[in-house]
Amino acid sequence: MSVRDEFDAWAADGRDRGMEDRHWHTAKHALARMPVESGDVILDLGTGSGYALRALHDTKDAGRGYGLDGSPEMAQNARRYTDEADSDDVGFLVGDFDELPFADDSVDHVWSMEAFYYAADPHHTLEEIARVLKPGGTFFCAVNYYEENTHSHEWQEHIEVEMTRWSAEEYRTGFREAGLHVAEQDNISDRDIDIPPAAEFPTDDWETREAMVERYRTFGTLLTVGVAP
Amino acid sequence: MSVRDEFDAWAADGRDRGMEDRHWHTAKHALARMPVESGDVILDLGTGSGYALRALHDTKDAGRGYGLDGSPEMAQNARRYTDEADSDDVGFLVGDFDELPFADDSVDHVWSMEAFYYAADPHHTLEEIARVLKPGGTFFCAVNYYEENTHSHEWQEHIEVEMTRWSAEEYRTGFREAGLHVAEQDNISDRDIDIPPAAEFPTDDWETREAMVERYRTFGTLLTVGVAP
Amino acid sequence: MKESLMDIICCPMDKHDLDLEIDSQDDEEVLEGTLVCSECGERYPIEDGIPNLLPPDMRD
Amino acid sequence: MKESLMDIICCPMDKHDLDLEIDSQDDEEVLEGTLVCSECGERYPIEDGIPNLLPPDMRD
Ligand SMILES: Nc1ncnc2c1ncn2[C@@H]1O[C@H](CSCC[C@H](N)C(=O)O)[C@@H](O)[C@H]1O
Ligand SMILES: Nc1ncnc2c1ncn2[C@@H]1O[C@H](CSCC[C@H](N)C(=O)O)[C@@H](O)[C@H]1O
Repeated sequence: MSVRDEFDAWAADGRDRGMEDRHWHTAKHALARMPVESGDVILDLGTGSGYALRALHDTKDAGRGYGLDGSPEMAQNARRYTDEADSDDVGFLVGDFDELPFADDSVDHVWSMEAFYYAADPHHTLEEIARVLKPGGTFFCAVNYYEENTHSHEWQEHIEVEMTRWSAEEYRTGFREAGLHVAEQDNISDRDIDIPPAAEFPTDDWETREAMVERYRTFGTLLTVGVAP
Repeated sequence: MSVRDEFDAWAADGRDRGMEDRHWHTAKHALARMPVESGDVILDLGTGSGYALRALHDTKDAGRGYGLDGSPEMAQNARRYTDEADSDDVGFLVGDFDELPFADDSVDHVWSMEAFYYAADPHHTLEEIARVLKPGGTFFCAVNYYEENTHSHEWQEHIEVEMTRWSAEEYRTGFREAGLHVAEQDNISDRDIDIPPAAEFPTDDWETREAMVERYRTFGTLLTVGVAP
Repeated sequence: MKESLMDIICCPMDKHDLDLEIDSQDDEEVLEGTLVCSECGERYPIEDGIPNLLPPDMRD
Repeated sequence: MKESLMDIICCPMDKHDLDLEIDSQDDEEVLEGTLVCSECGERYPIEDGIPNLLPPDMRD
């Protein structure tokens, strides 16, 4: 199945808002770290519901923010959720990670949450990101699906788009090969997720409380920050 | 009073270890984010007891680590705390932030915790850091004394060395003026400090519990990460 | 889409500038139209205010 | 100090290379000695294994 078919279906049944709710637990911490100055141009790769752009606009006075998504339904939803006040500066477009429709050195910061690993050719996507970033621009790449997070490994079984499962080190190496400096890497703990008391395990999703704690509190979201030289 | 006189006195009465204990609460989170690869050369500016270098050596297999301090007593103590196993790779030297005794492009990462603002000329110190960093090298600058943290303002009264109190934005601007890209900025919450129940306030140090919460949990440590182009 | 987007978008294939053909717009935005690559001539649709800049072989 | 430090240190004043004069050492480290700037001739002491590379006017 194509990215478009898969994620148009997700958008149609409301999973865009569900992801926003869950991803916000850790995305908010990563977004807060971005060195965005007033007026900066932001690109959100795999924007989903578009929440990251609205947050950067509201909290950091980002200038123009563009959300790219391979699913037209996602982009339509994101546009609808963006109210008049924000829509002056926040826009959405349909496109693919592999061939970014942005000019060289045109973007101050690139954000991507739980989306990068769907790229058909992630090394090429990193080169594209390095190309569109201005010198000194950052790429904040946040993922929950990665090698060290063993609890995420089975996710591939539930989705037909092929996913890339890099380790933290492979992210650093991949960034550097594409010409980005690596500025930081971190596991951002999800402290907002509700973890039931031990007596309630096993739950539908978790065998043991320890496993759930490891998934959310210890592994959380892997953030890698790259900087264009 | 000179940096040397002031901090030799601190080292002599054991305040180096006291700072290590308190600063570790937030320093450990910032250190964990550093993109250190096996064998990297690390410079710790204002090393105090030297704990940061020992931690990077133990956890990230850093290569050689050098702790610079303006106080000979601090450097002596740091050397003594560093046991045989580490001392192969961790060394200390006496020097000043304003005139770094390191060659151009010789260091992979610079770390500094609660020390940068003692620089007599912080802008020049940033230029020196940009000079000694290899391309792509990072400067992790962590401070508890800064403009937004109003609870820290009075600290200058207790110390005769002049302190620079920049805001978060002044840190970003200062880094950029010195030729460093700014990759991230964050307030790292101190979640380890023990905050007594409301009934115990006022304490010796804190009028209200709210003020103490704001100081440690909300403001915490300001981390600014710069990258050499 | 806002016309200001034209400053930074380009043809996904050859990264050349795009020309904008407007079919309908309101006060704020282009609602329907076409983006045409000034180099390769490839045409990218704008539908319901959203430009579709997928590479042509991924479009349908 | 380890001799390997010589790879990266320099004179704090003019950033030129330093020459190492050893007065005492053990298997691992130089314990007492002097670092001499190859350009300006400024002399920096090594005491108890720790080089003092403060600019000369801050040394005492
Ligand atoms: N190759 C590709 N090109 C463009 N978008 C893609 C893509 N592969 C996946 N996506 C998009 O990436 C999104 C992943 S879901 C994550 C959505 C959002 N960032 C959030 O945090 O909730 C989906 O909307 C999907 O359509
Ligand atoms: N101008 C300067 N040059 C070099 N070292 C300096 C300096 N000004 C202050 N220092 C050193 O910076 C240290 C600040 S205290 C912080 C120590 C340690 N980083 C920690 O986190 O606990 C002291 O050891 C002091 O001697």
